[in-house]
Parts: sequence; structure tokens; C-alpha cells
Amino acid sequence: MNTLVSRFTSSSSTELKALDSRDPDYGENEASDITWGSLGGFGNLGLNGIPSFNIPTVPDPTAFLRLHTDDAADSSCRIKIQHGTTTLAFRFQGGVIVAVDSRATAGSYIASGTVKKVIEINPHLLGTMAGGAADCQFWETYLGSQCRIYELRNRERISVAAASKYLSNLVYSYKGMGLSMGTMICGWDKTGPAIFYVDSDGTRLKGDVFSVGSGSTFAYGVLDQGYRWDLTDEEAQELGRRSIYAAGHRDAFSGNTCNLYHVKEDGWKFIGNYDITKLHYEGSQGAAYGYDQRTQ
Amino acid sequence: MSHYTRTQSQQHPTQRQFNPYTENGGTILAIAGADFSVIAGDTRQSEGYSIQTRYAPKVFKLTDKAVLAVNGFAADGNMFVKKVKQRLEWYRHAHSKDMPLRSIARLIQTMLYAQRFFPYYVYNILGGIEEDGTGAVYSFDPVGSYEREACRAAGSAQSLVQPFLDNQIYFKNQTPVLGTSHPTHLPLRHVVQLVIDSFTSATERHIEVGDGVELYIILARGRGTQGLDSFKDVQELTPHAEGERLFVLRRELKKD
Amino acid sequence: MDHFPTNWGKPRDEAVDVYSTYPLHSRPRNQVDTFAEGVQHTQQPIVTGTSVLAIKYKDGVMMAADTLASYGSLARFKDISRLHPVGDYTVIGAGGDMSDFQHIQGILDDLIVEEFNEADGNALGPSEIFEVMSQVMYARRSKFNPLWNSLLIGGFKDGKSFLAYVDLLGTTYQSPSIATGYGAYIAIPLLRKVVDGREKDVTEEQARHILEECMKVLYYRDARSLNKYQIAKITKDGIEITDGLSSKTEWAFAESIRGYGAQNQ
Amino acid sequence: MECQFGLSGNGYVLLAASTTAVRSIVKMKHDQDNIKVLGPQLIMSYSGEPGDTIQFAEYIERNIRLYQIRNFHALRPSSAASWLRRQLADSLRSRNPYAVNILLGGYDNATSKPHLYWMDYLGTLTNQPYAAQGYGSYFVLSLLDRYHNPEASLEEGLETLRRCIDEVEKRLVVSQGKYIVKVVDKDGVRVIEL
Amino acid sequence: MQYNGGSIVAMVGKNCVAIASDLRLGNQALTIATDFEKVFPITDRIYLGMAGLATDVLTLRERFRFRVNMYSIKEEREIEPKTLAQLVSSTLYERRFGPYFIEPIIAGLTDSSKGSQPFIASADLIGCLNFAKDFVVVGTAEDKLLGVAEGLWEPDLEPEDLFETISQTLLNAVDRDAFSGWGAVVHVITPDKVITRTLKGRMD
Amino acid sequence: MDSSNIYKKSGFDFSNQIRNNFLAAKGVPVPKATSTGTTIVGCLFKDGIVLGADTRATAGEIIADKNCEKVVNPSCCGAGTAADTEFTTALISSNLELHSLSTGRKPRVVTAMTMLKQMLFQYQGHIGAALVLGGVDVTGPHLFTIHPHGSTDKLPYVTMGSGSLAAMAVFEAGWKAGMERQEAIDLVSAAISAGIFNDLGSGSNVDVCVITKERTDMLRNYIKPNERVTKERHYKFTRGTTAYQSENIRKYIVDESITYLTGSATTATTAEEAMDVS
Repeated sequence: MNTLVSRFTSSSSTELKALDSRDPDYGENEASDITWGSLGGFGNLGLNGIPSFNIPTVPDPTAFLRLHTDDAADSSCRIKIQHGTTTLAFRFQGGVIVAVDSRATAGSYIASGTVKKVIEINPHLLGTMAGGAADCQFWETYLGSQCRIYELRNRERISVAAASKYLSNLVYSYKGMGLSMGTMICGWDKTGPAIFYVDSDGTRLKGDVFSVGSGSTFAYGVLDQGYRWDLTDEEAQELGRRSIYAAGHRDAFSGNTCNLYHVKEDGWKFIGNYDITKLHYEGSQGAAYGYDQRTQ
Repeated sequence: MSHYTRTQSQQHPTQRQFNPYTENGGTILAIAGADFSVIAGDTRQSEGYSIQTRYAPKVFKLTDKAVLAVNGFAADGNMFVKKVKQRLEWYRHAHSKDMPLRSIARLIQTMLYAQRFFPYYVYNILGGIEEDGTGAVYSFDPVGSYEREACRAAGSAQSLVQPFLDNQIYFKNQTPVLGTSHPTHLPLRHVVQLVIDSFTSATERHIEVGDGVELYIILARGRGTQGLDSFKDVQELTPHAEGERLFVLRRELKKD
Repeated sequence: MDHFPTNWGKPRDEAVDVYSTYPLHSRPRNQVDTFAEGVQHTQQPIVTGTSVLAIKYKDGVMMAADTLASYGSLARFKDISRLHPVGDYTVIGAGGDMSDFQHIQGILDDLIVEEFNEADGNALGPSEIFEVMSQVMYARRSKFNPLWNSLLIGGFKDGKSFLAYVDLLGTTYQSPSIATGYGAYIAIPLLRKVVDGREKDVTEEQARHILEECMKVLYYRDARSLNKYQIAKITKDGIEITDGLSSKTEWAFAESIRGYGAQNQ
Repeated sequence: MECQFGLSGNGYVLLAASTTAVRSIVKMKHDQDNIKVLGPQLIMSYSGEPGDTIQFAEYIERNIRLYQIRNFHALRPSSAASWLRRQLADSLRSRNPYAVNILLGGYDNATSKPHLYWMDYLGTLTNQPYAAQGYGSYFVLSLLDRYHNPEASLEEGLETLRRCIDEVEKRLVVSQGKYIVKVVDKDGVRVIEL
Repeated sequence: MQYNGGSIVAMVGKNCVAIASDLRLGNQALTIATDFEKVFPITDRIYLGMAGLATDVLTLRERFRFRVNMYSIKEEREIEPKTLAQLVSSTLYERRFGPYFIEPIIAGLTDSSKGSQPFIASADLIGCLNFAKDFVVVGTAEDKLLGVAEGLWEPDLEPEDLFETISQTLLNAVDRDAFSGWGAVVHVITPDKVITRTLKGRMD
Repeated sequence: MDSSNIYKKSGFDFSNQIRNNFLAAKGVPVPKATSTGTTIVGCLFKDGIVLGADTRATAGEIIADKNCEKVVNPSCCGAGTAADTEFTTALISSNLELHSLSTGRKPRVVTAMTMLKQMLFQYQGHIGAALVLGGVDVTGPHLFTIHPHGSTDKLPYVTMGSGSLAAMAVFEAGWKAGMERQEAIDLVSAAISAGIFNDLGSGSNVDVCVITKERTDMLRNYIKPNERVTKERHYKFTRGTTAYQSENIRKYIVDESITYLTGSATTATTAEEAMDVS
């Protein structure tokens, strides 16, 4: 309202106040709420640790965002936000297996084959990344700092349920603005291994087997058929790898490498990074995964 | 087939009165070595089929060991660089040292993400030397997702240059001669040559790339200039040889 | 969130049937290339000026613009000055909406007055004015309320000449020869040939000659131009704006042209 | 929303198709047979635009039969596939194209080999050891990559097929109900109860 | 073009040409088959590749086979690569206002009586020919292929070296393209033989 | 589809159009054809006409062809959709040939122009050919431009394509009536160069074509200002770099000779020898 008033009451004397932040001729004055130096906040995090966002002054900001960033609707749109993914996580007797691919695509271009889609929130919590890469990275990193604050306040680790609920509430408050995130928060707390699926709609589901992303259906195909609660650790890891391989092979937007994590009582452990093509031709334990290779 | 009907307005999101973006072409690329990194960009700024200027820098020195390359919409890019520099200046005043590279990367992420709903149309690549003395490259998408890599091309000719670099830097799809293996890091001279060839190739096949190329070369503390000596016109930007050293190398590209 | 897996990561749009029974993913498509469509023909500017040309030369910067302000295709005001001196070292030339340009003149005049009142011995030079203008233009575009101009800022201070461009999007650049509007297509090839790489050698005579030549060609080819123009010269001796110039034009060959096709007489 | 799978094994091709006919949000029928027997050793499953499917299938069925009557022998699978493809590709250029996706299974007596063809409504044809149509393919293709064995006996083949059906039942939003399964081998075509 | 995916490249070497394609048949993001050939022999020394909508690839393969056969029957000689290029071009332009969604590439050697000269050409979907002296590319990875080829290609490569260059070009380009890849096949055509190799490419 | 009849009547075949509209509605857009951004020009001089063109063909922002020929037949340059200019001019030049055979006279430039404009007008701009047509006939030199919708222009100097404004600036500043041959060639190459260096849609080399009453000189690549610099490195791979799964070699018998069992054995290259090359 203030900007509106000042815009229409502007006289030459108001303009003489040169760099007034409300003046339409000058930029928003960031220094006003984020002072410089060590008090300067970090990026868009102000002193209070709450991120602030700049929203375009158009009648429909979501439509604006879609017009400029939705490369499915308009392949010539220039601001290409990276996406495409297969991530999966499942619970079994030995903990939680988290397996993801590492491809990011912008349009048909494979922007990266080395994306880390498992976000290590803290030594006991993992988050996966599907949807908008930046959305996941930013909010899960932010979640990490909030979990730390929780620990400092309460002298105990945050539960997986609480952490996922926190994230869910965060992104739900931006619902309808164009965020896109489908993540699994995995960890081990007092209740044992736990997986929560959280997405930018505000959905939050507790479950045993989840797979998220463009290749998730292919991953499910292999995962469901091989899944049992009493898998051994090795079997479970092999199942995770095979499922990600399956998705990488069939889905154009997934692939490159598979990152495998195992969450146990004492925290998560990084098992390894596997090249999906190598899995196709050689497999991980001597037997090639590829159909044409194994049936040769 | 579909039991829903779609109205016209849903079909075309319109926000027609003013398009706040344009595209200014060009390409940037960065390669990290064991103890150096090279960040380069062409110098053409264009809009549509017109060359606006033959010399508009896309690569900017942030500190003695960090260089940022921006590409996309030039106004957003320039403004973004200005804001990053301002933040780094504040940091320097508060801590009396330069911000380390990995912190700059995180800072850039949060600054980009602040514009999540009105994105900067800017592809950023940050190159420099980490605190442990290794060369590093960080690449960003317009809303701030980032990762550390060994090489990365962005901008209008990224799809032309990147697969070439995959082949030459990462030795993708190459079987090493029996009994040998591919080096993990290439020597500086080799890298600079690859960068120059990447830009001359991109100039051949992409209309928005050309006029000139600017290479910034950052050497880790204590590393000599071996590998750089064979190139003409290398200009040092750091005042003395202690600490990280920053060089710039300019080459002409085709102007058509 | 769009639940069709291949559409992950894109902004949501629930208006579409994502569970279409047909095995082809149909999503809404923007029918136009938003970027290619450009920015000119939208929220139109009303009274407009056409090209401004400027070059660097041996002694400073020279700038030229005609004195026409059009109202659509109507040549509405034929004696408008589009070159405006700012302080003692800078001239700003504008194409695009004239009322926005007058607003800019107001801002800049205020700025100069304020700077004068400081009386600290510093005066704003062309690069400072340029910095201010690029911030103003970018801020206005970010607020979706652009000043519909493309500006050239040229000047000479402390032995250095300065020439830069800024437009309604906040896009900026510097070059030894710059032209806005149709000049960017018609005059630039001629200017670049003479000036680029030789800006230290071009004499005032040559500079004036090439600008006159370009103004003539623009008058031939730009339907929104006028054969009456100003040339500003900014050197160590200050600003000098010459008014009321015009080119000698040549239309004689038109006599010999008959029709547009098969006609002979 | 229909699903179809096909897989070839040692000397046979199996085709399975869901038997539910769906219109809007209603299941119209639970025992629809979407696998046509085109010849003594040739079967075809079809899905796609309602109406088009059955019209096209009957047209194909009758014409292949006509060929057999005229020439005293049935078309071999590869020839039948080529001809079918042409029909689809030509229809696509007409004002009212058939939007039908097809799996074609056959046993070639001349070479004693089973053949399975995948074909979409555009007329894209490819010969595959296993194939799927419809949304089910998003789940079962990876499964078949993992479990399919070209040398499998019929029992093993059926076991793999059951996995497919199980998976789709488990993950696809719409329940597919029963499947009809037909096998073609050197002895001809049989319906198999799962 | 992105519906089914696929990319093709052809290069000139010293007295030889090479043509290479990927093997993917997709349905947008879903990979249907990884053995879909897009390059077909027209005569002993001429290969024709087509990238684009798979159904049109199949249709046109038959159509070109037919037209080339008619040509050899009428003219009683094998078609020359240049003639084939014109034939392809005019077949495509005939459908100017309802084009086939494919882009062809022709690679071959002229008749030995004409010195077995290397010949490559590509066309757009309505038949605008591009006769290049170095390399031509089509398909979803077009831009990536151009970039790599521009970097790697050198004149006067021997058949075996040409094989390496074209293979590396194709493999690295399709690795950056979501819609191409899943293996590749290379044909190197020399005056006395055609070497066909199936490459070990990325399968994701 | 009557594809089995190759003797069917000429003209466009619209049979794919329904399908393509259907595909477009399903989200498979029509791919873009190659277009030439292009600078093409022509100007009159004392004895005839000089035509000029750049040699860049683009597909979007990608340069599809670095050295294409836009002076399509030696009296006509084309801009716009590349295939259209190519086929339109080929068609008209063939019709022109028939015309001159049936009338027994050399065709006039206006005839070509009229045929072109009538054809283009008939297609209402859907054939995206923008042409510069120049030639010398019994009535003297003539220079025309023909736009995709069929409108034409007759001027002493003309330009077309995305670089037309740049080239026109050079003409406006430099053209005068009654130039000498070399003067005209220089002016045309200056105009094309202006397009090459200032318009991103145009690039590479300058082609010039000089048409006089006596003869037509095609000066292909008259100026080559944009040669690629030599690369910094060599990129030849060691053999065996690329891993392959299978190999199939088809050998041809290159040369056959008969070896007489008796009498003089004229040994030429035997099949075995030829096949040894591998």
C-alpha cells in the first residue's frame, strides 16, 4: 500500500530523498533489514534466520513463474530449472536403504551426471532430492540448521517424524507459489528406522517403501518384487542398486550413477557410488544387470 | 479422451504487458585442476540477431582466489555480481579476511534462492582455489541449486562445449591404453589449450558466441607459473607473487 | 504438485488433467516464445523518439539524434531535444517514450542540484551518471514499471571519454560506437567500420562526417525519423550541442524507376 | 487405462491383457477379451481409444483371414506385423485415425521361432523379447528387464507374467481386475487360466 | 523429433566415410527398445540414416528402397550418392506442407569409376540439403554432436582413426542428451569393405 | 497413399497434414526447418548486375552450414526457408528453360520475376522464399526483390534477409549510378560484409556473382574473412580407444582378374590382395 501511495503522490520533493527504498526509481534497499558485517545475515537469511523472498509485483506471480520457467509448456523458455530423478528408500530389518540416481536434466539436455541427491541433513538424518533441485537443497539445508537448533534447545536429537513435519509445514506455507519438491526424510530415532515422504503439496506420509521421481515407477517394478522385511544388509543394498539401475535404464531423465546409503542405529553410512552403465555391463557382484548382457 | 475441458486462459499463462527478461547470449566455462582453476567466458553481448557490444565481460574477479562467471540476462548478471561483491566487501570488513570459496558458493545459493519466485535469469559458475589449495568449480542453476565439479560449461553454447569437455577432461567413453590409466588432473597448459579450442569450436557453430574470449587463471598459493609461460599476453591481476595468483588471458574470436 | 512422474520439478498447474487416459503426456504449452516476442510491442510507449547515435573519437564523445517525437505514425512534435546535458561532463540521449525521458531528466537534474549542494569539490562524471541510471532502470524493470527508454550516456571527464548504453530492462554495455532503435541495425555497421579500434585516431571532422552520413541514411530508411537533428560534442572543453542540422538528400534516381515489376513506362 | 504385457520364451509367446472395459469413471465390463486370434499361430492384443480398438481389431482380423483364404496359407508373423503397421500408418493420415496400440505375438513355423512385436498408434514397430502397453509398461518394463528369461519354459514364463500382474495391481491407481492370457506356440493358440 | 529420440552423425575421412547412430527407440522419456537401427544400406557403398519420428523412419525406409529400386531398374546402374541425396530431398519437399518428421543423412562413396570419392549430406525435414566437406549431424543431440565434432574432427583420417573419432563424437554427444543413446552402431565405408561395429555405450 | 506410383502428378502432397495436426494437438510439435538468416544483396552497375550473399545457414541459434550457396542459380539469391528458396528457384528455372524452348527466345528477367511472384502469391506466403533476382536481357539489366507473399520491387540496389538493414546502410551511403565493375563488386562485398559482421544470422564468406550481357561470373567465396584458426591441440585418438561389442566386416571384391593356368599369367591385383587391407 505504501508503495502504491508513494507512487501516486510522488512529487519532485519526494524524489529528492534520493535512495528511499520505496521510491519506484530505486531498488529495494536490502540494507534496511539486513545490516552489513557479521550482522549481515547470509544470503536471503536475515538476522532472525528466516529466509525472505522477493516476489514479482505482477497480478499473478505463479503464472509469471510458469511462463518463464516451465520448459514443458514452452521448450524455448530460457530459465531452465533442473529436474528429473529417481530416488528410493525402504525400511527393512537392518535399517533404511536410501538409493538415488545422479542425473539432472534441463529440457532434453543432461545438465549434470554427478548430482548429490541425498542431502545429509545431519549424521542421523538423510533427505532425498526430487523435483526442483534448488528447492530441495535449500529447504533441506535449512531443515538441517533447524534440527541443530532443536538439539541445542532440547538436548536430544530430533525425531524423524518431527523433522519431516517441520519440513512439511515449511513448504506447505509456500503452497501454490510454484515450489516443487518430493523428498524422503530417512533416519533412525528412538522408534527405530523411519521414512517419511514429504512433498511441496504438504503431503507427508510414513511408510516402508517409497520411490519418488520420473523413474520411480521403474524402480518400484524391481523394488516391490525383491522386497522382504527380512532382507540381509547385502541383499537390501543390492536391491537398492538394482532398482535404481532399472530406472536409469528405462527412464531418459534418470541415470548416470547410483548413490547408495544405509541408515543404521548409529547413523547413516555411505555405501558407494556405482556407475549405472558399469552395472549394466558388469554388475556389482560379477553378474551383469543388463538384459542383453545377462542373456547373452 | 480427456474428460476435462481446458479453458483458453489455462492453456496459455499470459503475463503480457511487460517481459522483464531478455537473453544476451554468450557462453562461460570453468575447469578445475589440481592446484589451479581456469574460468573463461566470451565477450560478445547480443540481443536477437544484433551484437550489442563486442566487449562485455562475463567473468568477474571476486577475491584473489575466487572468480565468478555469469551468463544469461546481462542486466540480472551484472546486478547479481554487484550484490555478491557487496556482500563479500561486508564480510571482509567484519572478518578482515576474504570469504572462503565454499562459503561464497553457499552465499550465492541463498542469494539466488531469495529470488525463487522472480528468478535471476543467470547461470553462474564460480571458480577458484579452496582453502586446502585445490582448484574448484561450483556451478549453479538460476534458482540456486549447486554442486562442486571439475568442469562445467554454461550459456547458449553449453550443449556444444560440455560433451567435448566430458570427453577431453573426464576421458568419458575412452578406454585407456592397456596398462595405463587416464590422469585425474590435467596440466595447466593442456587445460588452457582445451578452453581456447572449446571457444573456437563454439564460435564456429553458435551464432551468439564470438568476438573475444577472456580466461581467468587462478594459481594456488606457492604454485609457479609453469604451463602459462608459453602463452602470449598473459596479464597478472594480483599485485605480488605471494598467496593465490590471478592471471587473465585474452584472445580474439571470429567476429561474424 | 504435478503427479505425472515425467513432469516432476516443474511448476505446478492443477488445471490440467494429469491422469489423461491417453498415453501421451499432454501438458499446456505456451504458444509463443516469450523471449523471441520481445518487449517492444507491449504496454506501449506513447510519444516516442527514434534512434540516438554516439561514438567515441580522439577528443571525446559525439552524439546525434533527430528532433522528432512521434505519436504512433504521426510526426507529432518536430522540435524536441533528445540530447540532454547532465552536469558539465555528460550528455544523455534517449530513444523511446519521451515522457519517461522527461521524468529521467527530472531525476538527473535533482541529482546534479543535490550534488552541487554538497559542495565537496566532486562533480558527477559520465560513469557516475551511468551507474545511477543503470540502477534506476533496473529497479524500475524489477518493479514491473519500466521507464520505456533506451539511453546513451556519453561524456568526457579527467581525460577519459565514456560511452555507455542502458535500456528499459536495465541491460547495459559499453562500446566505442553505440546506436539505439533502428540505428542499431542501420547506423551501427557504418559506425563500427569507421570507429571501432580506431577511436583514438578519429578526428572531429571524421566523427562529424560519419554521424551526418548515418543520420542521412537513417532519414532515408527509418520512417519515424526527421531530417533535422542535433549533434552533441563532449570534450575537455565541455559540452557543445549544435542545433538544427539537416542533411542534403538525394532522390534523383527515383525518377528512373518505373513501377515495381514488369512496367517500363 | 488398460494394460497389456507380452513376453516370449522358449518356443512360445505369451500375451496378457486386462479384461476391464472402462468408460469415464465406470467399469462397464469385467470379462472383455482384448486379445484377438488372427490366425492359427498369430494373436494380437490391443488397447487405446475406446471404439477404435475393437473396430480396428475386427478389420485386421477379417483381412488377415481373407489373406489366408485367398492364399491358402497364413501370413507369417513378420509379414503380418509389417502389414499391420502399414494399416496403422495409413490410417493415421486419414481424417479419422485409429488410435490403437498393439502387441502382436506369433510363432513362425518356417523358422520355429516365436516373435513378439510392439506397435504404437503412430505405426512404430519393433520386435522385442518382451513388451508392454499402457500405463502398466511404466512398472513392468523394468521388472521384465530384471526377471525375463528368453529360454524360460512356459511355467517360468507364466511365473514372470504373474509378477507383472501383481506389480501393476500393487502400484497402478486403477485396479485392472482379471487378465486374459493367451499363448501361441508350435501347437497353435491356447487360452491359459492363471 | 523428441518423441522417439535418436541422433545420427556422418563424417568424411581419407577415401572413406563413416556414419553412426544411436540405438534408442523411446516414447518420450520411456525407453521402449535399445536395438532400433536408424541407418540403412541403400547400395553397397551408400548408407542412409534417418532421425526423427520412428514410424516415419520405417515408412520412408520402405519408400526409399522402392524409389532406389525403381531408379536402378530404369537406369540400369547403381544410384550415386549425390543422386540419392537429390532423390531424398525431393521426396521430402513433396510433403512441404505436411512433412515427414525425419531428418536424413546420406553417407557413401561414389562409384569406383569416379574414384570412390567420399560424400556426405544431410537435409532438414523438408529436404533442404546440406553438403558438407567435414561432417553432418541430425537428431535430438544435434547441437551436442556439432560441438564435439567441431572439436574432434580432423581432415584425412584413416578408416580406423575415423572410427575412433566418429565413435567418440557420438558417444559423448548422446551422453548429454536425454533422448538419445542406449548403445550405438558405426559403419565405416571404405572402397573395399564396410566395417560395422556395435559400440559399448552408456545404457541410461 | 499412392506411394507406389512414382509417376503421379507433380506438386505438393498434403497427406501427412492431418496426421501432423493430430500430432501437434497431442504435443508433438512440428520440427523447425532450416532457415537462412542471411544477407543477400544486388545492385546495378554500368554493364549489368552484381549479386552477393553470405554463406551461413542457421537452424535456430545453431549454424547448420558454414559455407552454403545462397546464390542458388546464377541470377537469384534466396533468403528465408532454405528448402523453399532452393526448390522454388529450381522449379522456375526449369519452367523458364521450357518457356525459352517453346518460344525460341532467351527468357527475360521480367518473365522469371512474374513466374516467381505468381507462384509465391498462389501459396499466400506459405512458401517462405524471399528472393533477389537479377539479370541482363535484351532490354538491359534488371534487379528485383520478391517477397514470400508475392510482392515485388524494382530498384537499383536491393537487400534481403536479416542483414538487409546493415547491407542497405552501405548501399545508401555508397551506391551511385554507373559504377565500374570492380567498384560494384567492392560495394557489394562491403554490403555483405556489413551483414556478416553485424548480423548474427549472417556469417562466414562472401559470394559474389557478376552478370553482364556477355557472361555470368560466379565468384564463389570471393572474400573469406572468417577462416577458422588452427586448433591449439590435436584430437586424434589412439586406436582402440572406443570399446565395441561386436564387429561385422563386409568386404567387397574390388578388382577381379583372371589368372590363366596356361600361358602368360597377367597378374593384376587379386581379390585376396585387395581384401588384405584391414
